[in-house]
This record gives sequence, C-alpha cells and structure tokens, in this order.
Amino acid sequence: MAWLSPLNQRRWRNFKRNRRALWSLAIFGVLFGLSLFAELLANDKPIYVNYRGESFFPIYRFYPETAFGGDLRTEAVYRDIEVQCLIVTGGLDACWDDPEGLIADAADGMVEGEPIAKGQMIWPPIRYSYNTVNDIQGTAPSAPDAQHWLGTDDTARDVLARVIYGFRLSILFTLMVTGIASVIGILAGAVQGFFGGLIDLIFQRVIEIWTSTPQLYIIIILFAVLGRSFWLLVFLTALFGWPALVGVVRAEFLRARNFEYVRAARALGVSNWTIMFRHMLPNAMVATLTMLPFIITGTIGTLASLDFLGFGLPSSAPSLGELTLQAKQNLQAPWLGFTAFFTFAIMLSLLVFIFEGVRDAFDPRKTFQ
Amino acid sequence: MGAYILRRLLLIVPTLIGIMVINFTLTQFVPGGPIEQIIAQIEGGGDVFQGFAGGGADAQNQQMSTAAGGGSDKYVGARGLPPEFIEELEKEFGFDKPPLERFLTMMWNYARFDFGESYFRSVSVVDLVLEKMPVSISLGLWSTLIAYMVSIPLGIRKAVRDGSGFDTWTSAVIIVGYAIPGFLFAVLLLVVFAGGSYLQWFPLRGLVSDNWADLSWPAKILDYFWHIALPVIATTISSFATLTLLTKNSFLDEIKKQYVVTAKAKGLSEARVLYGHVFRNAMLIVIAGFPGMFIGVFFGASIIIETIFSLDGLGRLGFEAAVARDYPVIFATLYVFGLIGLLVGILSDLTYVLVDPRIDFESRET
Amino acid sequence: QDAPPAAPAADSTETVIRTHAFSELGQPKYPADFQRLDYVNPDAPRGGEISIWAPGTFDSFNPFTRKGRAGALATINIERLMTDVADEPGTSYGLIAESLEYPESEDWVIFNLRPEAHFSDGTPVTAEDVKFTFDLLMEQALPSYREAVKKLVYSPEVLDTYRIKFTFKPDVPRDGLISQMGSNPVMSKAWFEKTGARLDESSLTPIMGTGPYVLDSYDINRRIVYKRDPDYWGKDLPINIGRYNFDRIRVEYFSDSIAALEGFKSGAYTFREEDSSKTWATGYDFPAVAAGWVRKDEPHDGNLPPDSGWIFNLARPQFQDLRVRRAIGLMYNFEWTNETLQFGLFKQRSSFWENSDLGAPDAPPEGRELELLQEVADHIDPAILTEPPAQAHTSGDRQLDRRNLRKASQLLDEAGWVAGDDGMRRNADGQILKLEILDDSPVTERIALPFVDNLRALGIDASFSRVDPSQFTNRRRARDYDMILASYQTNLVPGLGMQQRFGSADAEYSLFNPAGFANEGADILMRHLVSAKSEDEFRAATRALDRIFRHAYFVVPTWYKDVHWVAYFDMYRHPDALPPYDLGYLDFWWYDADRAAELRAAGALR
Amino acid sequence: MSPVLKVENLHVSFQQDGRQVPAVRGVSFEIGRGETVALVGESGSGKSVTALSTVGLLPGAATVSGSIVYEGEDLAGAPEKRLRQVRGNDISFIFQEPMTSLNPLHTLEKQIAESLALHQGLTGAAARTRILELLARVGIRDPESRLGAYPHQLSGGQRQRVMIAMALANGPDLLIADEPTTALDVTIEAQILELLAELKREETMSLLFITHDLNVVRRIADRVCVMKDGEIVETGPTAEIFRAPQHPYTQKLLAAAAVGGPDPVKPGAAEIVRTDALKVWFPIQRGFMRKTVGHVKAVDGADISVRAGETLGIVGESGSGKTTLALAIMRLISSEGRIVFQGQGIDGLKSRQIRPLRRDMQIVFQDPFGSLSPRMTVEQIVAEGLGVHGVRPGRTAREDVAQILAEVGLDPAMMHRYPHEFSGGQRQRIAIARAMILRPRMVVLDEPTSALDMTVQVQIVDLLRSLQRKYDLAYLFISHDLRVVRAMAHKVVVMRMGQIVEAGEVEAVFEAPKTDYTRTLMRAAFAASGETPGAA
Ligand SMILES: Nc1ncnc2c1ncn2[C@@H]1O[C@H](COP(=O)(O)OP(=O)(O)OP(=O)(O)O)[C@@H](O)[C@H]1O
Ligand SMILES: Nc1ncnc2c1ncn2[C@@H]1O[C@H](COP(=O)(O)OP(=O)(O)OP(=O)(O)O)[C@@H](O)[C@H]1O
Ligand SMILES: [Mg+2]
Ligand SMILES: [Mg+2]
Repeated sequence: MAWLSPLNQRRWRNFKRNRRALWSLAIFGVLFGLSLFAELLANDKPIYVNYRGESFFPIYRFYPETAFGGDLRTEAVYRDIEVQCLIVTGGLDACWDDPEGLIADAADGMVEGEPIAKGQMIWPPIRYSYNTVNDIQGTAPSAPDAQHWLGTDDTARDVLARVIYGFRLSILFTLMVTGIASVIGILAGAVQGFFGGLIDLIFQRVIEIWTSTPQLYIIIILFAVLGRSFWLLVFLTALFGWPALVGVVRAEFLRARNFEYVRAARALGVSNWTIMFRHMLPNAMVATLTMLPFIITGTIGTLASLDFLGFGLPSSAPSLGELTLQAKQNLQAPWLGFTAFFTFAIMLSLLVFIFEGVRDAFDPRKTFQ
Repeated sequence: MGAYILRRLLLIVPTLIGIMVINFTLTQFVPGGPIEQIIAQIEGGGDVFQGFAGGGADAQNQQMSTAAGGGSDKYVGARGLPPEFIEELEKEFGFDKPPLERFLTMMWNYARFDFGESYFRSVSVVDLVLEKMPVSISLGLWSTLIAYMVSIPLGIRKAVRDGSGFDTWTSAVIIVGYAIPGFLFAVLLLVVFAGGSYLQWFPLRGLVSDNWADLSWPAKILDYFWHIALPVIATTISSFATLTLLTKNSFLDEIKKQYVVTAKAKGLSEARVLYGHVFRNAMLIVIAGFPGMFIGVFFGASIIIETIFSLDGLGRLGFEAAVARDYPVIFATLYVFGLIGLLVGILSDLTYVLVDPRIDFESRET
Repeated sequence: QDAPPAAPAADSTETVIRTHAFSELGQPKYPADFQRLDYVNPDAPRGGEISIWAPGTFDSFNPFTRKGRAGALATINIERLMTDVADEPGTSYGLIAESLEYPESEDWVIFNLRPEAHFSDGTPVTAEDVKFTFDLLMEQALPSYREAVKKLVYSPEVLDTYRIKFTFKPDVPRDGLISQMGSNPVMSKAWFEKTGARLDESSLTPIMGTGPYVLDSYDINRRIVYKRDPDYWGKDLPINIGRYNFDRIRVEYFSDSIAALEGFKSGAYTFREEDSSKTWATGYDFPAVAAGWVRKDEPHDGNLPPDSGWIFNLARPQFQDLRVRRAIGLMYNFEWTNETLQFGLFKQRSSFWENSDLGAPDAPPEGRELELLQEVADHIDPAILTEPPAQAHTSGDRQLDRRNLRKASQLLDEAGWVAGDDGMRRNADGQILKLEILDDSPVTERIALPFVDNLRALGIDASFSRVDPSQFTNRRRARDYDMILASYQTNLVPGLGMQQRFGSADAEYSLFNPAGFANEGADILMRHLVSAKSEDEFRAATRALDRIFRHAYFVVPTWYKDVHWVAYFDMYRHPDALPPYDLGYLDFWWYDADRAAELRAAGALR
Repeated sequence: MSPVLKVENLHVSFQQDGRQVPAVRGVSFEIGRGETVALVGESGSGKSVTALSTVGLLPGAATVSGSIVYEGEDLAGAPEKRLRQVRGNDISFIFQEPMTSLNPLHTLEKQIAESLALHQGLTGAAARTRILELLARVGIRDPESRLGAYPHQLSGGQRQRVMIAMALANGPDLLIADEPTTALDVTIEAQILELLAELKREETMSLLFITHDLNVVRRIADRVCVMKDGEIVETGPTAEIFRAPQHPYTQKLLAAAAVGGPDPVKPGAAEIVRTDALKVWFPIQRGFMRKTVGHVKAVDGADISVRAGETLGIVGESGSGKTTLALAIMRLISSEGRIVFQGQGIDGLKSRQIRPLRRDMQIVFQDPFGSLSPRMTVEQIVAEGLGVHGVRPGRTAREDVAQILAEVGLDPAMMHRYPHEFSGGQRQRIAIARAMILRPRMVVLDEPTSALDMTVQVQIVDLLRSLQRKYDLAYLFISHDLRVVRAMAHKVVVMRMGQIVEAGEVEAVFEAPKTDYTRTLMRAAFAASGETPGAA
C-alpha cells in the first residue's frame, strides 16, 4: 500500500480496522473473482480433453463430433454418454451400442482385452452450464440432490450453475451501470448544487423531463430497433439510473457550498472542480455512500423487474431476476426462492458492510475501540 | 426568493410542454399502438398481466368446438378485422390527423384540464384515476408512514450505538428485509396467512369487507386495517433499509461536531440533542424528501403487490395503460402527475431553505 | 340495414321444411316430441349455489363492445333463437323459436317464436324484438361479427308477431347459414328504447334478455352474483328439464392466480377448472382435499383440442423445404417435455382432428377417403395415397435424442444445409440457417428453450424472443416471425371457417393461418367438406384433409389433453354419464344440500 | 471551605490512527467557591482538553482517567444522566471556538431560549425578556433586531458573546470559560469581564478561566495554573506568579511581548491593493419568502490602500465590519465599489479570472476551524495551494509543508492529522501556514493570533515581519489586540459600524486619536496593563 498517499493509507488502515468491512470485501472479492471463472466452474463441456494423445480445450474452442470419431459435423455434445465413450475409448464404434459398459471396460486402458488409445476428460466441478437443459428424474423444478446441489429450475436447468453465472452477470451489469450512473449522477448533482443559478435551473428542468419519460417505451423502442442485448440494457439502465443520485448530491452541495472551508479553498485559488471534488464531495458523500449498495442491488432489481415484464436480458440468460420470478411461480419449489433470497441477501449484506467500511475510512472522527 | 419562486413557477410551463413533447414523440415510435392492442383483445389475447399474474396455464380450455355460435364454423374474414373498422378506430382515436395537430389539440385540452376518455373503457380518465386512489393512498400512506416511523428513530439509535451489537443485528434484519423480493414475500404472506392451507388470519383481497357499510365506526377502522395489513407489510418490508442507513450515516457525520458538544454542554437530554439539534442538520436530504414522499403517499403504487392482493390501484392502471398503449390515460396521468411533481419539486427546494437558511439557489459566479 | 329485395314470386314448387331442430349433418338426435335431454337428471333438486373464479376485474356487463372488461357470464341472461346440446355436434334445437321453416334451397329461414317466451321483466318476446336485435347488432356490435354477417344475410322481415324471416343474400354458399341465424340473440326493443343503452358503450347495467338467470348483485373487483329467475318462462320446456338447478351462481374475482387458488383452498369459491399442468399436479394436496371436502376429478372431454404446435412461417424461404421442417420438428422432444416440464399430464397430438374419429386412421387411405385423395392427386405428394398418415415422431427419454438428431442431420444435409467448420449449418449461398421463435408469453419460454437448445445442437442458429403483447400482435399480423407456438382449429361439423385457416385464397395474410399453408388439393377437399351432407361424407373429407395437413408438416404438433381438470367442494353432483362435449357444471349439475350442510358444519367453507 | 471542583491526576489521551497520543498528563487543581482560577499555558498544552473533561464532553476518541470531584461528587465515572443535570445548570461552558460552536440552523433566540427553558422552565415572553437582557449585558447592540439572526449572519465577536450569554443564562455555580474574549474588542472585553466579576459577586460563581491574555489574568484571576505539554508546571496566587514566576516557561511567558515595530516601507513601493468606496450591505430578510426589509451595512464606503511591504492594521469594535471588508477585498463576497489589486481592477472580474491572482492574495480566516476541510489532512490542506498554483520551489511539497509548519511552531510530524485533532491555537497556525506557504504579495490576516499564547504569538509576529522584510509582503492585519497591531502595522484604520472613522499612521492614531471612539478604544486597551499607548 506504499503507493497510497499518507491520507489514503490512513483511510485504508481505518477501513481495515472495521473487521466486518474487511471480511466482506474479502468474501466479495473471492466470490466475484470465482464467478469470473464461471466457465471453468460450471460447464457442460470438459475443460480439457485428451483424445488419442491430442489435447482439446472444448470450453474455448469448437470441435465437431467428428473430431472424436463421431459422425456429426456439428459441435460435439460432451454431456452425451456416447460422445464421452468415444473420447475415452479413442473412438470405438461400439460406443453407439453400449457406451456405459464400454466406459467401464476402458478404465484399465483395454477393451475386451484389446489395448485402446485411452482418452481422458477433465470436467469442471459442476457439469452444467447455466443454459444446460438437463435430463432429470421427475419434474422440473426438481429438488436439490447429489447431481444438482441447489436443485433445478422450471426448465430443468441447474440452479447452482445459474446462480454462479447469474451472479457474475448481475454484478458486472450492476457495477457497470452503477459506475456510469453514479458518476454521471454525482457529477450532475454536484454541478447543479455548486454553481446554482441558471445552470441549476436549466439542468433541473432537463432532469425533470427526463425522469418523467416512460422508460418502458424507450426500452421497447430500442429493443425493437437494435435487438436485445446485454450492452443495450447496460446503456439503458444507466441512462435511467443516473437521476437517482442527482437530487441528494445537489442538496448536499447546495448546503456545503456555504461552508467556510469552501470559501477558504476559493480564497486559495482552487478551481471550482477541485473544490467540488476534493473539498466538498468527501463531505457530501453520506447519501452517496449509503445509497450505493442499494443502488447496486437495486439495479439488479431493475434487471429483475425488466425480466419480469419480459423486457430483460435475452431469454435463457442467467439472471437472478428470472430466478425470483420462477420462485414466485413455483411455490412448490421453495429452493428457488431460498436461493434467490440468499443470493440477494448475501450480496447486499456484503455490499452494505463494505460501504460502511468505506464511510468509516472517510470519516476523520471515526475511532475504533 | 420571491423572484426565484416566480421563475420556477413560470418554468413549469415549458417543462411540462417538454415532458409532453418527448412522450408524445416517443409514442410515435413505439411498436404497436392502441389499435393493435384492441385487435389483439378482440382476437382473444393481449392480457397484459399474464406475465406475473398467470399461473402458467399450458392447457387451453377446450371450447365446444361445434358450438362457435350455434352449430357452425363461422367465417369471420381472414384478416380478422375489416379495414373499415380499423379506419374507424383510427378516426375515433384521432390517428387520421397529423401528429402535430393531435398534439396541439391534446395540449389545449389538457391546459383546460380536460383529459378525455380512456381508449378502452367508456370512463373519463379523471374518474379512472379517482377510482384507483383509495388503494394507492392506503398502500402509500401506511407503508410510508411505517417506513419513516421505524427507520428514522432506528437509524438514529444505530448512529448513537455505531459498531455495537445492536447496530449489527439491526443491520442484518433490515438488509434481510430488503433482500427478500417483495412479490415473493407478498405471495408467502398470502399463502401462509390468508390462504387455504395454513392460517386464515387475514383476508385474501380487497380493501374492506363486503359488509363494511353496515359496520360501526371502530369496526370499520379495524376491518380496514385487517385488510391492508398484509399488502402494507409486503410493501414496507424493503423500504426500511435505505432510509435507516441513510439516517444512521447522516447522523454519524454530524454527531461529533462542535455544536453538538455545545448542545450537550447545555445539559440537554440525549433525545433533545439528537432530535432538536442534530436532526435538522443531518437530515437535510431526508427532510427535503418529505414533500416528495407526500406524493409517494398518494401515488404509491406497486403493480405486483396490487395484483397479488387483488387490489385495483394506480400501479395496475399505469402498467396496463402503458402496455395497452392507452394513450389518454398515459398522457393525462403523465400530465397531472408531472404537474404535481414539478410543484412538489419547488416545494422540496423551498424546504431546503426552510431547513437550512444558508441555502440559496443563486449562482456563485459573481 | 339493407332490406331484402322485393320477394321474388315464391317458387311454389319448392317444398318448405318445417322442423323443431336443425342439423348440419343428417337427422337431429332428439325427435320433435322428446321429453328431455338424455344426459340430464330430470329429478335433480334445485337450490344451492355454485361459485367459480375469474381473473382480473370487470367494469362492464356489456360483452358486445371492445370497451371495458365485461363481467364473467355477462350473457347469461341472453338467450338465442335456438340452442345447442352437449351430446350432439352440429344440431340446434329451438329455444325462443318453437320451430323453423326453410326451403330446400335454404335461401331463407323463418323462425316461429314461442308465444310464451317473455323477457325477465315479463314483457313478451316478439318478432319485432328479434329484428331489432339483429339490426342493433349490425349497427353496434363488434365489426368482425358485423362484417361477416352483413355479407350473408339481409335484414330480417317481421311476418307477424311471432314469425320472422331471414333472407340470405344470393351467391353465398348456404352451408351453415341457418344455424348461424338460429344463434341470433334476442334482446328487448322496449328495454333499449327505455334505457337508451348502446351496445358499443360499456355499461354496468346488464342487458335484459330472457334467460334463466338474472344479475343479483355485484361488487367491482370482487364478485358478481347471478340468481335464478323464478319466473323464467322456459323452465318447463323439454330442453330445459333438469337444467339450471343452482339458485345462485357466484363469480369471485382474483387478479393473481396464486391468490385465486388460495381462495379456492379456503372455500371462498367452490368450483374450479384448472388450466395449468403444474398447478394440477402440485397445487391440490391441501387439507380440504385430504379431508375429503374437496373432490378432484378428471372427467373425459370429448371436444377437439386445438391443433397447437410450433408453427412454421412458410413464407420464409428456408422453411419451404419439407425436409428442413421435418428436421426441425424432430428436435422437439414431446416425451421429455411432457414428463419433465408438464408432469406427464398431456398426450401427444398427431392428427388435426385428434380425440375424435374424424382424424385419419393409422393406415393407408381407403374407400371414400382414397377416392377423395385421388381426385386431388395432381396437387399432392403421391406418398399420401399409399402410406399411413404422418405420425408425430417419438423421442427417447433423453432431452436431446441422438436418433432424432442423426435423422435430422441427415435431412438437413440432404436439403443442402450442411454444417460448416463452426458447426453452424449454411446453405450453398453461405446463409446460416436461422430460426427465431417469437412469443409474448412467459409460459411458452420454458417449453421453447429445450427445443431451441436441441436446435442449436443440430447446428441451427435458433433463438427464442419474447416481446410485449402489442409488438407481438404487430409482428403476427405482419407475419414477421419464423416460428410461433400457436394453434389451428378444426371442427366436428362442416363450416366455412376452414377456408380462412387452411385455404390458399387467404393464406398470405390470414390471421388464422399463421403458417400460410396453401395447397390446391386441400382447397378442393375443403369445398367437399363444407358441403358434406352426411356424417360419412364429412368424415371422409376430414380424414383426407388430415393426411394432407399432416404430410405438409407446417405445424410441429405439441400436446393436448382429453380430460377436464376440475376440483370442487363435495356438494355438487352430476349425472353418472356426462355428455361428451360439455362439462356443464353451471348447466345440469346440482346441489347436494345435505352434504353442503355437513361441509359447512365442518368449517370447510368460508 | 471545600472546593467546588477538584481535579486530581487527570490523564487524557487520544486514539489517533491506532495509537494513543497523550494530551493531558496528570493534571491536578482545584477551584474554590467564588474563586477564579486562570489556566494559562502554551497553545496545545491541554487546557481545553482539561476543561472539557470535567463534564465529560471530550470526543469518543479520548480516554480519560483520574478523578473529577464536583461538590463532593465524582463526575469522572458518573452516568450520563447525572452529567446532563450538572451541565448547563451547575457547570456552564464557553467554548473556545465560538464560530463553530453554535448550531448553524438555530436562530440566536432559539439557542439561548433552549437553556432557559431546560433549566428554568422559562418560556414565551418571559424568556424573551431575559434573552434580551442577557444580550444587552454582553454588549450586543440592538438585540431585538438580532434575535432572528442565524450564527452565520453574525460577526466572530457577536457569536462569542452569544456563547457567553448562553452560558450565563442559568446563573451557573461554576463557569468554565475557554478563551471567552479572543474575538472581542477591548471595550467589550472589559464589559464582559466586569459582567463576570459582577456575577461572581452576586451569585458566588466560581470561574475557570482559560486565556492567553495575561492582562486579563492579572485583572480577574485569584489563582493561576500554568500548563505546558499536558502538565501543570506551576500554580499559585496570581500576584505571586506574576511577581516571581518559578518555572522557566512561566518566566518566558511573562516576558514575552511582541515588541518593536515593522520595518519601514521602502520608498516608492508599489500599491498592492486599494479600494474605493467599498460597500457590502447584507439584506435583512424576513419570513418564508425571504422578503428584504432592510440592510445591515456591514461595510459602508471604505477606502483603503496598502503598498508592498506595508501592513495596514484594521481595528474596531466587534461587528464593525472588519471581516466583511477583508472578505470583500479578497472578492469572497459580493460588494460594490472599486477594488484594485496590483494595479488591476478586480471588482468586475469573473471568478475564473481572479483565480490566477489568488496566488498573490491570501487570507487567514477568523474562524480557522471552519476554514479547514474536515476530511483533509493538514498536509493536504497546507500543500494544496502549491499544487493549485504550480509552485514548486525545487523541493517536494512535503518538505515545504514540514518547513512552514515548523516555522509556525507546529511539529511537522502532525501533518497527517485531521484538523479536528488539533487545539484551537494549532489550527490557527495551520491556517497561517496555508496562506504563507504560497509566498503571496498580500495577505489578509483576520485575527491571526487570537488563540495563541504570548510565546507563540511573538514567534508568529516575528515570522510575519521577517517574511514581510524578505518578500515585501503587504498585510491587512485585523486584530483586537492593539499591542500586536502596533507591533505589526505601519498604518491603521479604525472601523465602526461599517465605516472607517479614522485612518493614519500607527503612531499618529495610537498617540493622538482623533475620535472619541478611538480614544475609548485606546484607553481600554492600554489602561488595564497600566501602560500608556506608545510607552513601548
Ligand atoms: N480529537 C483529538 N485527537 C487527537 N489529538 C487531539 C484532539 N484534540 C486535541 N488534541 C491534542 O491535544 C493537545 C491539547 O489540546 P488542547 O485543545 O487542550 O490545547 P489547548 O491547551 O487548549 O491549546 P490552545 O490554546 O491552542 O487552544 C494538543 O496537542 C492537540 O493536538
Ligand atoms: N451573512 C450575513 N448576513 C447578515 N449580516 C451579516 C452577515 N455577515 C456579517 N453580518 C453582519 O455584518 C456586521 C459586520 O460583521 P463582521 O463579521 O464584518 O464584523 P467584524 O468587524 O469582523 O467583527 P468581529 O470583530 O466580531 O469579528 C455584523 O453586524 C454582522 O452581524
Ligand atoms: Mg484550547
Ligand atoms: Mg470578524
């Protein structure tokens, strides 16, 4: 941390002293870090395949079934037992008849006494991707069991895999949206509150007009024109998200600009922008810091409600919102609701605690016993 | 100040026009208009609520396929609706006129507070909105009231006891409250406390009982609260978190300032110090949010909660209108709520000044 | 309304048929002097109440306008000139009309009204009222109806107080016209004049008719109650014996389906017909069922199911090749979908006349059926003449069935869509084989996704798109989709509607022909079908058509069910043998007052 | 006679960034009934902390040990509830920094009324009468019109007097006054001291008086405690201490005085700043609509002129518009009239155009605490100007900061602290350091030494003078301490009710005041110590 200025070092020390925040940050970091590698954690393709001595990396590359001695030129369906048999046995034709038997037989590198080019597959710990439709016992949604640790959803997809991917998607989505929206929001609020006068008067009207625009319509229009996509949704949600902070930041700035230290900074010849962001913002940050975790989770909520109304991510995307909706529609499958709830609760708690730590770090008077 | 207020009041007009222009323009581009919606309705479909109210019907109920109107299979025109009908509709809705003319007519009418009728019902928009108000006010009023009454004192306590066990567990509770998806919670409440499988402590739907009119006054009040208990709980549960933490953090910032020491030195009780001195300094944002909250009370709407508890409020009206492209309802509510919103915006800015007399809105660039 | 041309000198040679009932195919089942319908219990006790639920809310009792949301059963008080029965398709019996007269040419029809018929306010029904109603409908009813009927018939003439004559326009086929006229509702002219009500404005005053039930009370957003009219004029008519047994019919409104189910569980209403497999499979194990208070039943449903399935937009070039359609169809796994997503409650549909003997049997055509097909042999694949009809494919219990995958791959390879180096299928021009399933309902999504998944495994760039209802309507009307989950409808009796569903004339735009299916052979056979005068002829035509439709494979058939899913509090009774075409719980079921008292005592009802 | 307050072995330390920093180390003293004890000592020696600890008003970061016995009751471990009863009623407090100690959102009336209502149950008209009486007694002119004023509308001295009025409202048994007269001009100061003496007599009030002004100590204290580095190094009756101080620090303290005068201005020195008929009128607004009903003529037509290397002293009664004039010259509040800075008219400039000029014009605010950004460390605060104006005299900013801090008598090791972790005097020096680090051409010093003990004050005065010598600085020096003014200024203007009533060379004004007002001022200032103006 040597690269930090002494003040920031002090802040960092303060942050660390809030154990709860530190742990939350660590856990959150680990979870998010792991989820970044979701493909390696949960996937219906093996990470690595050794077929007749050659190496394959199905997660990253396309291989037709023919590459493994199959007969289709489309992508190998690795979760099919026949394909697995082909890989393990080095492409024996007998795989079409009795794959299970052959796989068991091939464990020792010999099939019916004949040596074979034994292949190998390394699978991720969870053998389902977020959109893998699984063959399950009984009816979807199915309860948690040894195969599906959190059960399956109403399309027979593995809930755990969806949560992992959904967590990543939601967090990326919301971090981006919140990042963009809060930067714009704070900037706008700060400018309005600080300069006041005509700028405030005009900008406020613009925001008023903007906030009373029906978002649903803009989303519908843009979806219809540009098609549904993650990035469009990021753009749109950020576009509608930023006014959330403007009001409070503006109010805080309206007040703070009368403070003596602002006058002092002005007397020093500090430029307006520096005054705003070095002197005032840290003191007008309460609302922002408090609301950020909620804006972050709220953004996930927005995503969820868009899913709800059918204007969310492209279907089959692993969204936590969709999970909640399913939970409501499948009360007989409480694991859906529990999973959604715990995912949200954990995420939100971590964020709230982290931001509490940040707040403490910035609070000069905060002391720890 | 007077000049500022006057300026703000005058600015309402262009703002309102701006809002209406943008929205009007938008609706020109939205795929699918009211006519499509009518067509969909007539052809048997277009239920905008199926998304979340529906129970996943995958089995159409089979009509007696012989009986489609007296024994024979009628021929109704392959295009479904005759073009004349669509023309007629267009005329009725005024779509035969150029957009500009339509817009100007609309604005002229709105300026005189004449809001017209819904496309889909023979009811004036004003009546429609008034009809939905009791539900929205009930939900809005009580949930906001509860949220504020709990959150502010709680937040203050948490600030005073920052870092204590109390602080931690209350944080946990409110976060859990926030994390529970509202509609899931609503459904749970409904099934557990009003449904047919577990406890039947609360009614399933409505604002009041059937025999409400015959009840005595105390019974009436009791009955009303009995009915709104579950929906209000469901709407409120998630609203504690932000407000409580906002209060807490605002207080934390203020509570160690010098003037608080002064107040303490006067010998004031803790409550007096907190509520009499710190509150106003710390809660600018929250206090200034009061006027906004006030409209929240009247137009508080949660489409999902309303649907689950079979309440007919503005939430459903608004969503239905948006999806069905019921433009008179959309524009009129936009206009009226927009107007009120703008007025409340002024009010809330004036509250800033009331809360902190140092605040003004003038430019500092001399 | 346009009046009929001055009556041409009546062709006196023409015989005029006078009858109590009219059947599209042959003789009515019940003779003129029948005592009662076969499926009713003539001794059914009267009394009690039955209650059902309705979704959303209501704000009107006028079902004839697009405005407002009409309350459930809003037409319960409106009776028609003739009525259907639940055990005989295609036949109507006189209700308000005692009898009807028509010439063999079926150029006109005269209804003789029953003089005893009167409106709910006691005023008698006259021919003047019938004419008034017809004209009113032509002026103010829904335009689709107006347009259709206007083309067929002139405004009726009142012959005397109880006689009214409808004259059909020249040049329109006469098939089905008489039944259509028999289905005209009858409303009171005096009432309309008095109240100034309009059919095209919503209103909370129900329109007065002659029916067995009248509105008792309502509470918007909550309930509607109808009560039996003790002075109902027709209560002793043979056709009404054993019917309309409940004193009251109550409709409870819920806007959320979960709340509705909870309402049923707690006895807020007492009769429920289920439409969701999930709820039917998982939602009915509540205490009242265990206690025997609620009965869960699956009576047989003899109606034709809708011919639902994944419908190709045949206008898209890539789907014009039958092999492509078949290959795509093979990727839909009915067995897995049914078992895993729908609790195994459905059956696979193959025929367009499933659940009846009108569909083609699983054998090569023979007899009249073969004759008909040979007539159109030029227009159809010769294989149809010699092979059994196409059956829905079967799949194994694995979601992605290898056998079908291979078969489909082969078909696509043959059709020129070969998989490239990225596994995606392209044609000779290098275009990727794309397929987008369009829908506006979230229910479809979970069914569609596994299908899409399989299609992708096949190397097709498949996707599912959900859009909002308005946009869906738009795109449906513009035929801007590759595939939708929708249905066709066929009938148990001949009807003109076939043309707009399967006919080539309207194929390009007909809303009822979402695939845009067109085949000249089918056109010819449909003309046969419409004019069929006997059941055998009709059956031969439907079976021949069924073969053509199935062969064309423009619909990947999905599921159907042949039972009603009903649950009710154990105080309702029905005749042992239910008629095939109507469950009739509001009609001829009755109330067991003793059992009801027991249930009430046990606290089962709210 | 048992003492009213007896403090024994008091230790206070602050938790600071994880470490314990001692502030008070084993302080013991007692105050008898009706007695006045003066606590004097070095700035930052722990006087305020000691005072605050008596009624448990230290911030949470402080750890306190030792015993504090008030009327036989140990307050050190007393429950909060008990402390509350004591506070305000039995023991009253006047805080050191009046500028930040008032609730910014309460009117003057409300602030005082609250104490009255709380401890005496006085409300309504009765309360108002008492408030007016109190305000009059502390010398607020036209108190009625001031009732509705908020703290930010008052001058520093006015705020301080409100604090005093608040503290005296309930006739406390023990008054702890932490530098209660720093912002007051001599006449008012005399009036306040008289008032205190009167109260002492009438109500046998005891007094713990913290001050740097030894004249005041001599006038009112019965006993003196001298603090240094958190310890009481010497204590005894006033007369004795003054006569024969024992501890070297005490000796140094008593000997210290800002002596001498400034170096003469170089002939032909350029004019740095000049104003012509400068006017600042604050509107008096009433009601919710903020209708303007009149004006406070804070500065009403002031003409001044300062040359390079010259110091202009600005004196005048509290509330006479000195601060306002300073702010107007700095273009920090809007004003009417011409302001010429280095030959350039700056009154019409946009703030963006002025910004580059600010490197050459700096100000030390009267309220140092308020003028320091609470969430920045001292290092950042002091170094900021360097960054803004791109001043980099060959070294790192940190070294610069360290040097200037040392020059104003602060330990450079403290530079990572936040402003609130300093004593009043320390903050004042930080503010001076911030202004001086830029080596400007002109500095406005608004009461720069009010919170400093004599030793430090001398050090600062020397520093300022040497800087002036080196860099030809022009100073606008606002102070109530006429001795310091005399030691610093070449010329002086006397302000009264917004107007300059007298102006001229220091000697001329001090020796031969022309107006009655100046004459009273001079008399009050130099009478107490028995000096005559110009005796030095
Ligand atoms: N909150 C705090 N955190 C850390 N150190 C503090 C804090 N408050 C005061 N100090 C330190 O304690 C010491 C004593 O401060 P105190 O305010 O009592 O000084 P003082 O004698 O009143 O000085 P002055 O005359 O300048 O007001 C100082 O060195 C100061 O830096
Ligand atoms: N913002 C304001 N609004 C209204 N009146 C103000 C404002 N600021 C200052 N005043 C008034 O202007 C007058 C001059 O104030 P100023 O602060 O200049 O006095 P001063 O000479 O610095 O006094 P002191 O020596 O007490 O600091 C005072 O009467 C004060 O009450
Ligand atoms: Mg001090
Ligand atoms: Mg001043």
